[in-house]
Amino acid sequence: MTALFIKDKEFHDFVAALVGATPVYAPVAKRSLFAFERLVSADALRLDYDVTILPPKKLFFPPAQELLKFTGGKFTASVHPEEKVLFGVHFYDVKAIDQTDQLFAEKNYDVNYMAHRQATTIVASNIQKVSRRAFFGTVGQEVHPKGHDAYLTKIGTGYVFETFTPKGEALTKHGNFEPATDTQRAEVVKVNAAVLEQCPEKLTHKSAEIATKVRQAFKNEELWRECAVDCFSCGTCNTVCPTCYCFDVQDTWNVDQKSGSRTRYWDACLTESFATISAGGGHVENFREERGERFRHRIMRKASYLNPKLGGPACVGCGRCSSQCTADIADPVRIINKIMAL
Amino acid sequence: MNHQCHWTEIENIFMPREATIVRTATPTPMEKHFTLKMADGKPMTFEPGQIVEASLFGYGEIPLGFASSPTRENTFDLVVRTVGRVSSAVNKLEKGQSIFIRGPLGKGFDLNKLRGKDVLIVAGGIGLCPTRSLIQYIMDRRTEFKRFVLFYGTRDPKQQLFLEDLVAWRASKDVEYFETVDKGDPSWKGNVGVITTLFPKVQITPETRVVICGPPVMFRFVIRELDKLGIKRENIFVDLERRMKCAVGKCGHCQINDKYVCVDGPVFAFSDIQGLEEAI
Amino acid sequence: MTVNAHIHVHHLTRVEGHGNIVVNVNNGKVEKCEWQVPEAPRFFEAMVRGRHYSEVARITSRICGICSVGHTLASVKASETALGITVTPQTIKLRELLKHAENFDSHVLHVYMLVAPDLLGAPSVFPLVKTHGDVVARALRLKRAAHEWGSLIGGRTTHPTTPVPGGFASVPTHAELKALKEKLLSLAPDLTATLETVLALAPNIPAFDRKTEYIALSNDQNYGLYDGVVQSTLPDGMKQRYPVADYRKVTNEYVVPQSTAKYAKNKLPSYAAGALARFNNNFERLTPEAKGVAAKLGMKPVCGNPYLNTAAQVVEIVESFYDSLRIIDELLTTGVKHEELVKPTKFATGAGATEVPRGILFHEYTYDQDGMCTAGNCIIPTNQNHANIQGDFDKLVPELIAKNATEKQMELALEMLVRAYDPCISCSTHYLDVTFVR
Amino acid sequence: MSKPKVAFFDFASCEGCQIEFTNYGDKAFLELLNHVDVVEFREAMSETTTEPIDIALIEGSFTREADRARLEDIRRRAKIVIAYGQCAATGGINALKNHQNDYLPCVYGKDAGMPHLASQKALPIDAAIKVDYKAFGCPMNKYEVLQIISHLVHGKEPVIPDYPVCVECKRRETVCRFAEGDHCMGQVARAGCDAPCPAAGIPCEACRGFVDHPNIPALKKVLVERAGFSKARAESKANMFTANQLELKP
Ligand SMILES: Cc1cc2nc3c(=O)[nH]c(=O)nc-3n(C[C@H](O)[C@H](O)[C@H](O)COP(=O)(O)OP(=O)(O)OC[C@H]3O[C@@H](n4cnc5c(N)ncnc54)[C@H](O)[C@@H]3O)c2cc1C
Ligand code: SF4
Ligand code: SF4
Ligand code: SF4
Repeated sequence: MTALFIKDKEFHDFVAALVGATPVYAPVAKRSLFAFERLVSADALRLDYDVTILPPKKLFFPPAQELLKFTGGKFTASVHPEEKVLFGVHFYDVKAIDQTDQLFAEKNYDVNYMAHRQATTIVASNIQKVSRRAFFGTVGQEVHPKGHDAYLTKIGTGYVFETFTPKGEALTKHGNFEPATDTQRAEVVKVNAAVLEQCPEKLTHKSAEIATKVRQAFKNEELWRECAVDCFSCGTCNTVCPTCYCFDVQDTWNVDQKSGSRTRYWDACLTESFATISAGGGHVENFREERGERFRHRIMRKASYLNPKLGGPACVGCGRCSSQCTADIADPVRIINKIMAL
Repeated sequence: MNHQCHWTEIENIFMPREATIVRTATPTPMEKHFTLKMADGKPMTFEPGQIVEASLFGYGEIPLGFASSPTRENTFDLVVRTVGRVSSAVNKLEKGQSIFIRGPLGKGFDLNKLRGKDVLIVAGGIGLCPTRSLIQYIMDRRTEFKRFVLFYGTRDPKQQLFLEDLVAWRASKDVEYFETVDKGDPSWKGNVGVITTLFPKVQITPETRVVICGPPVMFRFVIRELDKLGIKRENIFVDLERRMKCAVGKCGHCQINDKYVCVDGPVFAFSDIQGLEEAI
Repeated sequence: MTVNAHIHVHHLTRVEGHGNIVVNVNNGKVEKCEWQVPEAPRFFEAMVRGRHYSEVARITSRICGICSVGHTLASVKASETALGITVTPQTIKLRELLKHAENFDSHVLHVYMLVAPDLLGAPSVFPLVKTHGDVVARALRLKRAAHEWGSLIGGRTTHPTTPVPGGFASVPTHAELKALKEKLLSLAPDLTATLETVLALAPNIPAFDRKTEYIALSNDQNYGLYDGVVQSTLPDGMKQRYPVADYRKVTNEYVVPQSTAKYAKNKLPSYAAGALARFNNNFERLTPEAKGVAAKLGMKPVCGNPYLNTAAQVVEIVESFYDSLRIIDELLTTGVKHEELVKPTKFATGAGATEVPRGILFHEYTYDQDGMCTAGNCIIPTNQNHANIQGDFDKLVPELIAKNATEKQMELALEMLVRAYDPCISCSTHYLDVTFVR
Repeated sequence: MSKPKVAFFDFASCEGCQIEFTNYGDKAFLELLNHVDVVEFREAMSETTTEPIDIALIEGSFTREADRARLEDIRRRAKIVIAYGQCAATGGINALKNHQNDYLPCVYGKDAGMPHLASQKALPIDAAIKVDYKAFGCPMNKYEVLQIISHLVHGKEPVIPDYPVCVECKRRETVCRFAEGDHCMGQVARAGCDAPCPAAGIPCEACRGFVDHPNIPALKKVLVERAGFSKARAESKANMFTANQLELKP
């Protein structure tokens, strides 16, 4: 592991060289918001972003991912990863990637995700601007990000670039770096600690307490029904979540009606028919028929169900669901604090 | 990243294998019984109660339970009820055609917990398919188990599956077989009534291991009977059904609270799920 | 002389919307000769009332799926006039580019899929797949390209999404425009081939001539598809211009007892709108390339053969192609950027006009202080053409009788005439529905 | 099904959905013709048929009692009837007039009393005949319809989404209209269109109609509280393409 420094002026050249050498995905402006997109020029990079619409999971687990192609009874896998750099990821998103890494790899190893993940070098960056619904400062503090190959921190007149893996180290050849001084390294620690205090929203309790008490609130039907009165079952809170990864699988034929593909699409447990089965004879059974039941499932999954496995909650405090739920009812902080206050 | 292996070294869990249909039967107008063999000639090694994802390209993939015992050589059985897109397409297939299979998947019956014990199987409707796997197993290795009682209930006589098996079981000394229908017809001479009406017909000891498989409503009533008999919850095994897309613990559809039916089940000890509000 | 002919074409095929042709000739005497429109009425002007100005164009776009770009633009322009909005130069350029895409798209459809079968003696384009596979493939290729071109600027070609009062909700990127230019350039061989096909079929276009008035938008800068004032050209070449706000004085809609549709007239008993009307009005401002094609086709203003509307469409296909390349180059030099929508400065009444493939189209709306629409009026080109079609029928049928045409020939001649106008009857804003008793 | 016979029919509509069929491009369209026989399509062909049809695609609303007989004839001849486009599926934009009682004088003025103008409510095709499948949208999504036809060619039930447009909006990473200070109805609109409207920067007007159980009270609340609509505008907003559906679901 090394810590290097690069001046503002040369940082631009570094990014430009990177873009010239390999596909780079990074935060860029999208109308009034931001998105991770293929960087076409260093000028488009917006490290001053607050949060992107979608988390970087889309690069490993795209909204529509082809699993296989078929022609008649012959079929081939569709795993074609692209070697790339994912640049400028905030630490909460790295924590989320750590989770999906674990969940896609455990038990049945999912090459469709892992191939894209392994082809990616992740450069994290410090948070220059905190989004208006973020609460990463108070959620899952016991879990630390670990999946990134390098970490970039903006300080004063330049950036400190810390590398953690050979993949991260390899990037330094594209820029005019110098070793970081002790003062600069101290500054990095200060900058990254300070941002945790700046979140506009805060959980009132520690993750472990939350996990227990939220789980106990399962049977509080009234609470969940009330929470979900205005819920559209639109699944936005799922689809924009960096730790959600449910999917649907559909087969389609090409126009030749012989060949086609099997594709998985992002699905959302908040949508109405997510847990519906056909029982034959036109009968169906929906195991989570009520809006409140579906709403509850998400909160349980974020705050409690996965904690033993992940060592902390399955929520990283990005605030995407809070800000993107049009009914503004999805905010985990409000719901959890409400339960904790019961 | 905290995982060592490279993706290229690992088998792609979404790639099916081809299986050839060697025999078909049509027990009811709604169901079709397939006997299959892997096209590469390799045997299918599985445990009773495990499942496969069966697919037809262009139509999709569905979870199905094994309907035969691994003790039967080289082939395995699936019984498919015509329900929707995939099942209707599968049920149009005939001998010689192929079904694409991923599996075996999931956790089946823990045979070690049944061996040397009295066993009661309660099967309702199509629930007989996955339990047939276990029934065949017990019949094939009869000496490994003690008393063996089987309850089978259907809506009406026409719904009965595996008619040849039923004839054999009725005659067999290896199994104490009881059957019932919710609604009889003129030809039906047997018991009429829901499956719980079979309990008074036979003495079940508290040490019996019980397997339940059938529609969700059946569970609740059967469990109530078992409670009365003093059977411990850890000795009751249930086979659950939920929506499934991947059957490898990723897609999220089959979740019951924090459990994934496809990898943690579909067979569960009742004691493991009785605390789960969404289970039964 | 044709003695007896009874023609009743019910729901004429290969036109958009529903129209009937009824002709009765007894003993050489024309007893009935009518162009009827039985399209189900749909009442758009009523439906826009109480709607916010941002919704109006999305509703009136649905008047016609074939000219929905034109309806959207006419509607947006009318709203902008009513709301006191002046759009930016970039918006105007992009709208012109979008208008060209629609014109190109619709004309390709009409020439290849609706008219060509007549000229090739086929009942439809489907049998042509076997006999003239390359022509059909070319048509579909051109159609698809026009669809992609229109979609890039308008979001979609059927009921476009991006053109809204005040500008564009989103604009294409520099790279997308560059790719569009490449795409268009790649069409050049198909365009040449189109011209060859049409030239080869030109002899099959019937000869007919009737002196009538031609009305189209016109301006001094370009061919006037997107914007201009209303201009009339008489058979002798006399021109007169009127402001768009005075559209009612030009269209003079009136109801005639023997017709289902409202008629329109200006100086003569009827007038024509459409490609031929634009050609006759704006020939001088065609690009050199389009003028060259007109020369090849032997077309000069003022051309009085309505069957040649199809030829004028071919001229316009070329016009839209080359003028678009010019616009794209301009946009590539100036650069395209996302612009905030221009906000309303007042709430009043305003009219807007644009040329759609079938001719001049007027929309007019009134808004209240909350920006809600209180009244609307839409006058579509096909409406304006009905009287003219009837006028052509009245002249053509006796000519055909004199030529001793058979009933079949007469029917085909009349069908081809109606199709040449490319009537878009589904734009049923003002139709009456009458059952005719024979 | 071996090369099914497909026929197209149109009623009160803008015919934009038909036009969409011409936009597949040469390769896809000609390939499609290898798998279906188009036997009737008034706008594009003069041929007609009285033979049985495998798949009838009907565009447009049922707005005049006089059209019933034609629809019944189509139903008799067709194995599968698909109402395609929103006019046919729910009545679509045409239904906007259903809740106005002065639309005739508004459009026809003094001629409004003429008897032949009588037009009943704009209704979906299934108000007259049984419809097997609906392809929603104004216009319909041509790729979705291609998939529906493809599924039917293979005897497979088409997959038609019941989740809202927001799902597709998110998959495309579109900036939400609400984030731009605008409004939207994507939360209650049935997906399947790939959410082109918010992607283009304008609100979804639910041109595909509602999902099976739309949360309309929540929609009105959000339109008022977040988009700053008046109560009246929030009411009328929810019934632009969905006037018929709203009547059913107050
Ligand atoms: C563990 C398990 C074992 C099963 N064993 C058998 C068996 O041995 N024989 C048998 O006939 N059926 C069995 N089923 C049920 C069978 O999977 C469904 O009937 C089948 O998925 C319906 O799919 P379809 O495409 O025909 O219907 P559609 O209604 O078109 O279903 C569409 C999709 O929804 C999902 N889905 C719908 N219903 C179910 C369901 N009941 N269970 C799971 N997913 C569903 C599937 O992904 C399916 O592809 C089992 C289900 C589970 C979960
Ligand atoms: S909580 Fe909000 S974002 Fe989630 S499904 Fe409900 S309305 Fe949509
Ligand atoms: S723009 Fe509309 S459809 Fe898209 S996420 Fe927002 S509310 Fe949903
Ligand atoms: S986004 Fe909404 S309005 Fe646009 S096509 Fe889809 S359903 Fe229709």
